[in-house]
Amino acid sequence: MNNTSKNTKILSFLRSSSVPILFIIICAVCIPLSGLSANMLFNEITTRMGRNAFLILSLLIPIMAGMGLNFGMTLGAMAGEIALILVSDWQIVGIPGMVLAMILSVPFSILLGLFCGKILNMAKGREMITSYIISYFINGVYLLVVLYMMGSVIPIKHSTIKLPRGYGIRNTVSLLNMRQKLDNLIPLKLNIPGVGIVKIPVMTFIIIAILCLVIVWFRRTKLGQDMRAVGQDMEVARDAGINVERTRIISIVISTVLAGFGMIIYLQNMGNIATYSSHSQIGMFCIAALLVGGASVDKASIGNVFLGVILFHTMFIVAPKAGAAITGDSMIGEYFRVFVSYAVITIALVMYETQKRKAKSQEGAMLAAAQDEGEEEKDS
Amino acid sequence: MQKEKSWFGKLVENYGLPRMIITLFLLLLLVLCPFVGADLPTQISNIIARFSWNGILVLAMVPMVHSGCGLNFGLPLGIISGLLGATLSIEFGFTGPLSFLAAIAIATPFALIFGTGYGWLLNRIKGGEMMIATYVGFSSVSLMCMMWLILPYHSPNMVWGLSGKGLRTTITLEGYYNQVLANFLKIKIGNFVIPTGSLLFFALLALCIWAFLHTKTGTAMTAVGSNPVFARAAGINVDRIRLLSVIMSTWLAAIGILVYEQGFGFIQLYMAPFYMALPAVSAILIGGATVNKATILNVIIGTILFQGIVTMTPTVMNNIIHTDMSEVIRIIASNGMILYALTRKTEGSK
Amino acid sequence: MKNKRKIIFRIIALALIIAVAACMFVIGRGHTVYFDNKELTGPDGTVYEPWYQIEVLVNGERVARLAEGDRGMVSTMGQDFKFEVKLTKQKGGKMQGGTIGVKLPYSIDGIIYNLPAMLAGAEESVYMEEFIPDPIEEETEDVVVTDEFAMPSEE
Amino acid sequence: MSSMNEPLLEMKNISKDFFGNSVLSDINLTLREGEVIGLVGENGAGKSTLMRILFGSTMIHETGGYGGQVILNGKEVHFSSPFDAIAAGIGMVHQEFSLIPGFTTTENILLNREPVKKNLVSDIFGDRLNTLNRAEMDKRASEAIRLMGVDIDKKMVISNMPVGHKQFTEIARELSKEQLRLLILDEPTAVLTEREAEALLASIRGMAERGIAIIFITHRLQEILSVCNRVVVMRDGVVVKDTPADQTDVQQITKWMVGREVAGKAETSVRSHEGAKDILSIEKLWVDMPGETVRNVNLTVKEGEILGIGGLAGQGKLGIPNGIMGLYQAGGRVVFEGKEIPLNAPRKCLDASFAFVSEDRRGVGLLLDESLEWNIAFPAMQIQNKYLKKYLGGLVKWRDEKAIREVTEKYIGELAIRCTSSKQKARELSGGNQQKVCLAKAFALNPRLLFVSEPTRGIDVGAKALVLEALRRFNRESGVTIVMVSSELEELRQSCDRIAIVSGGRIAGILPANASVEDLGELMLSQVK
Repeated sequence: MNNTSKNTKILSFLRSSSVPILFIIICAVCIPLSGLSANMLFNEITTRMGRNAFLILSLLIPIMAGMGLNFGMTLGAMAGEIALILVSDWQIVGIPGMVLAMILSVPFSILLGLFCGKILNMAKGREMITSYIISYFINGVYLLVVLYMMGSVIPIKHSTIKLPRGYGIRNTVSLLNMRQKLDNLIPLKLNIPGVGIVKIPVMTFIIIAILCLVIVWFRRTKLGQDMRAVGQDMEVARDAGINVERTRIISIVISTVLAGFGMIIYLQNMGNIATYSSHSQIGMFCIAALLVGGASVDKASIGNVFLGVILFHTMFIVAPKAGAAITGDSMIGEYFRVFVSYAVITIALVMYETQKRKAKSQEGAMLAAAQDEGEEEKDS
Repeated sequence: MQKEKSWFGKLVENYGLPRMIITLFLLLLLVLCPFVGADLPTQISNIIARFSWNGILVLAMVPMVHSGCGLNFGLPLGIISGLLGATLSIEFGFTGPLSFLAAIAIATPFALIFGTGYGWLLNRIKGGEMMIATYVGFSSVSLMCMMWLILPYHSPNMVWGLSGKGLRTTITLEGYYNQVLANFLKIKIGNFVIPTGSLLFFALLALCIWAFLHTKTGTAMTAVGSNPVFARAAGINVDRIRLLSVIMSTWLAAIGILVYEQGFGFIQLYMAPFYMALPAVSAILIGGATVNKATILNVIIGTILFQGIVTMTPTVMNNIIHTDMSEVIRIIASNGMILYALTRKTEGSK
Repeated sequence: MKNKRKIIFRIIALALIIAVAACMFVIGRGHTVYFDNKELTGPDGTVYEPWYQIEVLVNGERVARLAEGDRGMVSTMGQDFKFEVKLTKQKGGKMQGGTIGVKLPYSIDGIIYNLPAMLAGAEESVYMEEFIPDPIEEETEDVVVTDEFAMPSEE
Repeated sequence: MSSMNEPLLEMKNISKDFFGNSVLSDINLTLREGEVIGLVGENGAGKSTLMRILFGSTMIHETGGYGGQVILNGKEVHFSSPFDAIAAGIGMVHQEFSLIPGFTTTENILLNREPVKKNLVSDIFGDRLNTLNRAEMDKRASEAIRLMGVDIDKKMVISNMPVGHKQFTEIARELSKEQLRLLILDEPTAVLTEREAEALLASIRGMAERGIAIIFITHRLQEILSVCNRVVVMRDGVVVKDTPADQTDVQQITKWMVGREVAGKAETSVRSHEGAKDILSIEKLWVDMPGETVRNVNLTVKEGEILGIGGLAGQGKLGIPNGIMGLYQAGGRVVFEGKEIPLNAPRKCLDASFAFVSEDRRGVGLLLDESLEWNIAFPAMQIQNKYLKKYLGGLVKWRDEKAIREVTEKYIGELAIRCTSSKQKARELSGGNQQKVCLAKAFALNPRLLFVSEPTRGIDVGAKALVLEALRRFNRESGVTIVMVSSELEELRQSCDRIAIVSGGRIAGILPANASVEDLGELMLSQVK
């Protein structure tokens, strides 16, 4: 009896962490094939950790509030981009530029978050597909603002970021004078034996660490407790007097604001804004990374974020090279990593839905077992 | 006055406010057309042509909506079956109109296989269909991106000239089935062109769906979508009906993309099928369908309205404000329409 | 009472954020400073001869080594700008040096300093000039990629 | 125990009607500090409605309020929501758990009433960013658990708990409210094991000693006698008896609960089918229907009879037809005319010419968004290929709209369904007419055995009579065996030949329909779980 329960425990552990395990295997196979040096790999991963972790952390709070994977984090990314475009037109550079952009992005993010939260409250039970469509819808509004209103309604001075026709923003906006200013604020180069010199973006990591602490702290607040309650059972929470709708909206607003900050950190590392495409894939990659870290639609932790960044981005770095090594075509690897991102999300969604149904069918089995036991007792 | 208002209110209620706005917008565009110097017959021909390309893709939504599987965001899966049919037909050396028939014939088994797997999956995750359908579509498209490179295609018309392997991103259909339906019984009066064959083909498939919905199984499908518990209590195998609907949708999508290609003149591979689901979804919603109710009429109206907006806005807007805002308008309008449908309370579903 | 305290706190927080933002506007203003080692004729007819070579150092890092007629540049943040120059009068000549501090005008993005004039102690209006970027850039309209949702346009 | 000072709660002349249907009239109830009263009555006697009024349920407001006065501590109160009632010191433990599954006992006890610590951030962004004071939460939870007198683990997560502990968590939550003066317990022992129930009763006594007044609703009469000071018996919306508990016994209470002037015509139609063959036999049936669990039911149905299945709500009577028809997971053996019918396969039952009229009209019984034609013809079309035209040698089975309309018109006439046309949407009909559509749907199948579940629930008196008459006629004229499940004993006695009473998920006994109400009532309460 004891043995079987142990076995089922191991099995359920394997099932719940099947995605990370699968990724460890993929990475283990691809790393040697890719021929990348340990030094390069480590440097890439630390860079990407600094670049993406903040963005992915922004997904945690809506999951806590039971709203699933927030595909609407793209909204925050757009707010961050708009703030950065304006700041870069005002020629505010370096760290002050970033701080200003963050402050500036907050009102945009809050507005978009309120909109998104309101809509999601109208579409309870299908939050994910709705937030996904919202991201497209707001993308349209973003285009309207950036492509038509900037330069005509919203003053844009510099011709370097304006389209030659006089309004609208160019395809790329350079952030050269902000590039990696945060990452290099406290320079640190670690010499790891066997790996070589690894550059650590210390300040970015400190900010990420602070955000982690804030999230941990947030879970202990009344609001955090309410969100967990709402996430688990809306009706019970409502009966207890919690304002469910408001709580859900707040969770989305917080997520959007954090995503805005995350996008600014992301772009300062990249050193330029791809005005019309930076945000479009960001939601998908962040969600995929989180899921790879072992999170599910209704449960995610800070640990999932970091494990996810490491595994997902290792795959991301090595896949094209490994693909090229196997097939002689580098495009295969490119497509492979896109495929894997989508497949991971698909698998996570399918597992989430099937588990919801499995819980139901177990009750019947228990009843039958109870009756059989009763029969046996009677017989004996 | 009072009476008139209630009449108007009723119309809005029946027709739906967003659809009303879109219809009025399209009418406005048509009225403005001659004033901005655009040629009305050409414009209308354009709308008809685009309708004939896209109609079947929109029609592919109908079976799944009927069986309660929601909007088929997994349309790309069916499109991939169609693309396999198209490329294999060329690879096997079929040319001219025959290549179109061959493409349909080859696409069909793929659609059946993919549709079965897809339907089986959707039956296991009832309630979360739409999100998973989206990602099934995405995953399959990105998987096929690899396949287009790896699969041993040889036809010089399709593979990259330099390396001699891997399919090109766009393949011209000149000499194959370009305009094969459109040219059948084509009517041309001045600038006004009607691709009769394409329209007839659409009509044929629409008729088949209409007829199917009048049969015993079709009735069962509607009932499953309307109230799955009722259907189960009436002895219907709900899962089997849903599976059938998914297969039908997938097959229609496969045929739809072939018809689209014959109008467009090219096969588009790789990431092209990626975002084909959203225009089809918003088209049928604009036509007045909801998440669990759709008719052939919704398909026709929706496709005309959607394609009308898509073709008319660039020309008209360009002429009025000298800016091509059509993209933005289309994105906002079509996604707004989907949002509107998703936030409607749907009783009876689930 | 309790509410009042909250309102005060909120106002303070908001004011603080606005103050930080304003502060960022001031300290974060970026400029591009161009250094010319060119001949310049002042409005009063004075001719400022270029040096054989000028090295410009900012924060101890060399940002430009200018021969006669050269122009160098550096991006900087804030209005207080300090730089060091190392001058050589003629080839093989002795190096002189010194530190110069200037106040950059807030409203100008690109500022050109004519070093010979500046070092000769001319008026600011003489050695300083606004840099106006060439308007003739690639006139080609960028192809704006909007969304992948777009359907392929016809023909 | 009851003190002489003025009562804690007085309810005076309370009345309530739903759209003209009177459900409560002239209820008077007084309750003193530390007093425990047992409130008993059949389902539908008005207990829940009365408690809803007391607890300020919004549902009462939405349906037009109530008549009479509720006086708490000598002052008249009007609660517009349960939160008002809670603030005034009333607590209620519902039958359904209101607990967050992933929270610990402590967190659930203090749900949305957590003690907090202030901090700088909360001064700016509002009180919701106060941090939880875990130490204080633990202390309060312990205190509440101590008051309750039943030991439960403070740190256990609800989803890992046995049901009994969930119930205790709910009670502890009410006790943790400092203002609590009056506690309503709605069938709290229904889910408890015997030992847990004992503990609960002890805890009730303890709470009463501390001065909390308790209203205890249960079907287990023995418990009432052992713990309550007074018993209040309700029937058909009035209080029929209010008596000290030590002056009565179980038999008497049962009689008060079910006793009413016996309708004369009930006995006249009772027939005996002693000699008839067994058309259906059910052995060891279990059904997992939430809230209506069936455990080990054995039952035989005679050909041509109308068998009634009665019992209190939640005892499993609804599970029997739903389980046999495959709508909920079931196990056991069902034999129809000597052939075994596989379970969990609705189609097989329908093929064996069963039909089922579900109690859940809107959820299971109807296609609300489709026409009456579809609703009535659909099962017969699918199961028996009726109303179809066949083309291409049966390959194409086309809907025969004309035949469908004809059959619909026929039943509209026969059952007097009030509608604008046979094309009207089912959603637009009234409850009674919807029920008739459900019957028509079943009749159209020409079944040999018809299960009817709660045929008159939620429909008006006129329609009730029509529905019952239609069923009886269908039985008499077409010789169809009917199994009728209903909560209304009187209705069963009028229509059926035999009545099986389900209690605690099992058949407690089968009596002829003319058996006395008292006997049936006793069976109902015999194995209540």
